[in-house]
Amino acid sequence: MTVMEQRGAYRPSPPPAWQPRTDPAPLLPDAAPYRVLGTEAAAKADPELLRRLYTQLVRGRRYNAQATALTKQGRLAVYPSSTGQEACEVAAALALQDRDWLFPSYRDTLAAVVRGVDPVQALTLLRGDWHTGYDPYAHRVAPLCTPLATQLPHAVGLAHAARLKGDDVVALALVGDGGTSEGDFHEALNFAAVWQAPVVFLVQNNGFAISVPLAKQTAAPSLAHKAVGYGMPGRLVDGNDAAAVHEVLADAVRHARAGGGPTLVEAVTYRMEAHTNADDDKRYRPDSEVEAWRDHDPIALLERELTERGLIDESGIVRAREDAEALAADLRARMNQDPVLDPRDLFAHVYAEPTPQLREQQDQLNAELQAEQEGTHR
Amino acid sequence: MTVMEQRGAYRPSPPPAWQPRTDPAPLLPDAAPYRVLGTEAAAKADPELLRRLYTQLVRGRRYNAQATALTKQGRLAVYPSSTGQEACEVAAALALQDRDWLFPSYRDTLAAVVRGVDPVQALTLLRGDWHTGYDPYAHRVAPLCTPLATQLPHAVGLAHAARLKGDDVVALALVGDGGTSEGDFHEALNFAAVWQAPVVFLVQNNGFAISVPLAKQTAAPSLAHKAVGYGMPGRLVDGNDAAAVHEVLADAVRHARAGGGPTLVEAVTYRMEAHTNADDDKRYRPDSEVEAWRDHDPIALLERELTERGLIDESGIVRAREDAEALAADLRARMNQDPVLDPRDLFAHVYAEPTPQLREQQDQLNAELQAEQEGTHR
Amino acid sequence: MTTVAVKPATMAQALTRALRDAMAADPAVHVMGEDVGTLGGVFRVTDGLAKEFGDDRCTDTPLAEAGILGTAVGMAMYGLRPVVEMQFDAFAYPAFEQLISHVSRMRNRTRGTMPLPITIRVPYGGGIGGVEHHSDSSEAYYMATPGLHVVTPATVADAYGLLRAAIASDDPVVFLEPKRLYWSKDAWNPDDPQTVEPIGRAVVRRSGRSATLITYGPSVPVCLEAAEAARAEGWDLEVVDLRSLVPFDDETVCASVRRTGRAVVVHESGGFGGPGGEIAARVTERCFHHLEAPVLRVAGFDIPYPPPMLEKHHLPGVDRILDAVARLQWEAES
Amino acid sequence: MTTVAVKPATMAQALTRALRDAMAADPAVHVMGEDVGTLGGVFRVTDGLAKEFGDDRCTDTPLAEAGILGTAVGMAMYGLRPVVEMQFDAFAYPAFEQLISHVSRMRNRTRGTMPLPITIRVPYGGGIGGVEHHSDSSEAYYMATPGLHVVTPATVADAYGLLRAAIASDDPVVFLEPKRLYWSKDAWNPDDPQTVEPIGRAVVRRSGRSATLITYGPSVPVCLEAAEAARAEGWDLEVVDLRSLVPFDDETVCASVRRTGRAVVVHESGGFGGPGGEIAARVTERCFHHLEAPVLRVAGFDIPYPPPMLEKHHLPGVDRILDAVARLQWEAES
Ligand SMILES: Cc1ncc(C[n+]2csc(CCOP(=O)(O)OP(=O)(O)O)c2C)c(N)n1
Ligand SMILES: Cc1ncc(C[n+]2csc(CCOP(=O)(O)OP(=O)(O)O)c2C)c(N)n1
Ligand SMILES: [Mg+2]
Ligand SMILES: [Mg+2]
Repeated sequence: MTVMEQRGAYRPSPPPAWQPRTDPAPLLPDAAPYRVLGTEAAAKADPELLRRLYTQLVRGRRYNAQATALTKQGRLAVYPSSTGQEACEVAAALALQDRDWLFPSYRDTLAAVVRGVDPVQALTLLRGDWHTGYDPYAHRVAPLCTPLATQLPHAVGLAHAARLKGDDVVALALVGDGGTSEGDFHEALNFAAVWQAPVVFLVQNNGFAISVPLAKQTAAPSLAHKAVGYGMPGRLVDGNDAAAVHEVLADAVRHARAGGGPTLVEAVTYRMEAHTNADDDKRYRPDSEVEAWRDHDPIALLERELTERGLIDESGIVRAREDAEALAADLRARMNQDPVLDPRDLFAHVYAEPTPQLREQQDQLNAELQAEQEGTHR
Repeated sequence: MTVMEQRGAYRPSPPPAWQPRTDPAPLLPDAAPYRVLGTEAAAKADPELLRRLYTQLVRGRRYNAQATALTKQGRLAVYPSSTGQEACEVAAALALQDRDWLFPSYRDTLAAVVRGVDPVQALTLLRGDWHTGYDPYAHRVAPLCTPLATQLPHAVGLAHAARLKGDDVVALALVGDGGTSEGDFHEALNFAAVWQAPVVFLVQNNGFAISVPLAKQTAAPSLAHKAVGYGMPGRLVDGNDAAAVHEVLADAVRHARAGGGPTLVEAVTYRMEAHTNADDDKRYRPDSEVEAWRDHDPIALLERELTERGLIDESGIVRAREDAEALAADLRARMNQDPVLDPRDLFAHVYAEPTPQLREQQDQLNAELQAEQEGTHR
Repeated sequence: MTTVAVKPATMAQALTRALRDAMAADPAVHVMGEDVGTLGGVFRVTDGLAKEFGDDRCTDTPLAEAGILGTAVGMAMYGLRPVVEMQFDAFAYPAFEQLISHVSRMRNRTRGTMPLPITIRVPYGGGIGGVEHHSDSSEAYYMATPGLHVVTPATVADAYGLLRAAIASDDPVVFLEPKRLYWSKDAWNPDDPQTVEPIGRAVVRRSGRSATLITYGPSVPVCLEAAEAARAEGWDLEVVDLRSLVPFDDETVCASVRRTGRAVVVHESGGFGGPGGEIAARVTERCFHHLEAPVLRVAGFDIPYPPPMLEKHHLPGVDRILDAVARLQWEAES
Repeated sequence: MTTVAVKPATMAQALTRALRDAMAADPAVHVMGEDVGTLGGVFRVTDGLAKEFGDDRCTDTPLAEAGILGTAVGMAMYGLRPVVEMQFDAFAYPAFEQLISHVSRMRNRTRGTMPLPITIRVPYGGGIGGVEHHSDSSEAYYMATPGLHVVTPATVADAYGLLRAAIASDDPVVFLEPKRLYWSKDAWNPDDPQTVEPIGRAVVRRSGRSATLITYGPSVPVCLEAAEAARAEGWDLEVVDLRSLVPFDDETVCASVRRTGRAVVVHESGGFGGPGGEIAARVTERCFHHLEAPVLRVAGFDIPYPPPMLEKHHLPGVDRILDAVARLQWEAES
């Protein structure tokens, strides 16, 4: 059976014998975001998983704070914080198996870190010494992607390739609410559904694309409603409920792994900080809106659940914080060292072998650098 | 009220106070394509309209045959026939008011002709003497568009501009099933819905994008199901039922005119000829499939209805055919004349004023042409 | 009689002023793009316009560059004069099909009946410490697309004047804004701003006799600095600011090169396939017998734009320009 | 011992054979694009591949060029070697963001750990009577994008050889197929096909002493014809077929120009901002003192590609080439 002969493909037959191949009903998202914490579903959640999520959320929050602090100290060129969105970042990383792939955007360094990428390497792009600081194959994390939504077709292609090779690999791709407006979002989801590729799309709907609120981005009932137009299931989840996001993503990953094809997940969350340290969010949203979301903080939500159910005690909370502090201290210490740069790297990786032209240019730069060192330059 | 403050815009509010702004249910298409002919709905159809549709379908079929014949005689560089799709072409043109705009693709010369464009001018692109043969403002028909789906944002922009100016203008844009896979389709529909622009999108789902069947193009329950993902209504209609297509489009146009925003209409039809005269459809579809669709021919469907209900008699049918022959004869006669070309046109319209560089190049060409005329060229 | 104060202003301020004056002068002018409304743009160039003219005249669009330019095409078809902002150079790439296949061709396609007076503002170039995709010099793509005008200011006054001229033009204009000059200041009189018309005239920014530096946009100040530094080595350099890459001002450029007999083209964009090749070739075609040396090029390397910590090695600086001037075969001088 | 027949074959056939051999040799090679499967491509270049290798090795994709190239990026990340077909030159534009921002940069971005061995086949150029958007020469865009190789064959043998080399390359290669040469025939031995490696070597197609025509792809046969015609006027023209625009073979080109002292660059692409500027500039930089005349360019006009009935006026033909040769300042000759 080729990938084309699978379920879900939409074949026309002449009216009046019209028969849609796919029943749209199961593809439509629920009317309200799915929640676990504070609901009956929480009782069924694995306590070990909840504790793991909690530890990572606390680490993640601290990581965000530390990275933002590093921008103030001039140690990072820019930082797009995921403060407030840690539940999505953490759950995305934990929903995957080791052999799976994660496709992060520029805002998702935290997900990469949770997946095992060294935080210093995850931040290399944003520090500015190179475009990617880690080997994507080491932890199966694609390079952080800046051009919005362009990473989504990559995830589809990789998942498709893995499947063609017979490998058990799922790709999870992250994108923002703003990114869903790009043509690449559309094309990626369509390819994924037609190919029934094992890929999961997680839209972190944090309410804004820089200054532009969701109301100017889409008129859809929800972003998850876009799924039916591709013939894949759409799921809507409370993006601040780490247990819910994890469950929905884990389900989608399982579904993809079993050959069921792609899923679109919209996680409703909120960007608590400005777009990046360079942004001034006072220009486009009232403090009161930000404040309202504090009541729905992902860490507080999970901590409340864990505490109420006696799954964590004060010492557990302290341990999580200490662990987070250790991460921050290590990050601070290492980011405070100047990276060692070699300008000759500029030419080394443009092609497998530098072209004759690049070799000439490298010679020119070498000569300039030598002259500079010897003080003989102009 | 600015366009942004209208209904349909999707605003996030923090969970748990989740409230989708739009109810998805009314946006979803029916499970089967809407039909009028041969159903009870036909009784409500305006007989005058049905007769008008019929005359135009017959003309359209003849026009298609004539244009195809012209390719064989070398009078057209290429012709993408709309044979089998005349109901969509005709209904699209007739559903609009004079002040409205039509945005055709390369296959939609017939819709342009029905709207009033001189057939010779409509075919200029395909004959090859210029890229557009008619003044788009004369009949409010945008130039035939070849890069797939790229005309859709134009339609949105024009409709939006008209609305901002307070003009009562609706834009109707045509696109194929293949074209729905392009990013521009997605971006156009999203802009239209966010801006609540008075625009109607008609997808002629003719089963193929050149050789690629719909099953390789999408896994969606129907193309009309894409609408909900933008927050606009999706309608599914039998594209060979001219009365049904006209009704659905006229409804959508009315809805748009009244400020209700855009609609996506999928018309299920079938391309009876090869993609163009240069294509060989034997390579990718069995004759039997084409034959099966002959039973659902748009002209036969309407003719049956008109005849059964006594709305047309033999002389009416003959008159329609004579009218069609007259069109064909005129087209043939005029297309058999060589167009008068002026090579200096190459430079005349690149900019409002030719740049100094273009003036130099024009001089060069002039000199060459003169030398050629005088026999003094190399 | 009131005396008008000539005060220092930034290029960003002059651009804002140009947009505002154009919008006030013509209700057909509409500004659109990502974050151009409430936020005033990530570089604040559209600051205050939504407030002054309303959201329908200065519109935050959905996040989709092809959609932005594509809808602008439709708006222009209906008689508006859209001014589109692409947030950064590299984020204009998704709009290339609309740009190449429609914006640049609609007038020609329709024998002049459907002109598209669209201005496409593209912040471009490096030197601002931007991370990947925030520092591209994409002018070669625009130059290779017939039907577009391509202009770029290097001074505060030109920023105003060229932007007004671009918006007033009945042709599509790609308006390249040198990011690192946004906050450069010049004495400028906002109460007597001048438009720069017609589009297509270069200007001699500094007269000199030894050789001509042909440049534009972000490299103009660098060339002026190089010209100052060159005095120490006995070279008196002329600096030509092209201002318009399309149309190209052969007259001004060639007059200068014929005077000096030597030329170096300077730009940030990669050298191979970049603007400098065209410029050097056409100058050579026209001034061959006046040239004492081949026209040389000082450009960015032929590499993807480097990360911020390495960009200083990539950008053409004073030293690299002077090195090129030194290679202009002065021995041949009598 | 069997004697192998050297039979006439078309360029399209040689391309098909190259794809087939590459697919047979390496299971990582996947062909994908619009209509490449069942139909065999609109130019039939992929004819038979889906049948022989299955739909998963030769895949009809949904109709979306950015999606095609974007998914190919992901497939290459996973170790495949996608060969992507863009149906026509102008329909590659929607994929430009993926091309510029990812395909050309991924290796560099990841310091070499994530190369993208993707071949992008683009039928290009005019002269086939194609209606709007079917005859563009888009090579200037590719040349201006560091990280891509850009090659184009002019002969049947090179079509095979270069395509095999492109697919074998660990770098992304834009493989430009001159549409009007698809059905050109050469004697060619499909049973002993040669790859052309390394990518980046030009070839002298005709030796001559008077001047060098520097050209590539669809203009090579035109230049060879011009060279024949030139004999009547007493010029013995050398014709250099670049084959690879990136990397550029300065060595072969400059050796020729130093020998002849005169050069004309010939291509269909528009002149302004086109490949000829780069070529003329770099030849002049390197051969200045060998030049008796400026390097001239014969190119398409700086206009959108004309409708079929007018294309003959646009395309550089023999006369226009000879006119340019005549302007190479022969008076200066002793
Ligand atoms: C193609 C493209 N266009 C524009 C940008 C500039 N830009 C960076 S982030 C951003 C907003 C993204 O919003 P969203 O997708 O919601 O993600 P978030 O920042 O909220 O995580 C914009 C416009 C970009 N990176 N890529
Ligand atoms: C952007 C773009 N890519 C590719 C093509 C080449 N092409 C022309 S028609 C066509 C198939 C279109 O199919 P569909 O949208 O279903 O319209 P139909 O031809 O069936 O009317 C293709 C691939 C094109 N015109 N534009
Ligand atoms: Mg967001
Ligand atoms: Mg179709």
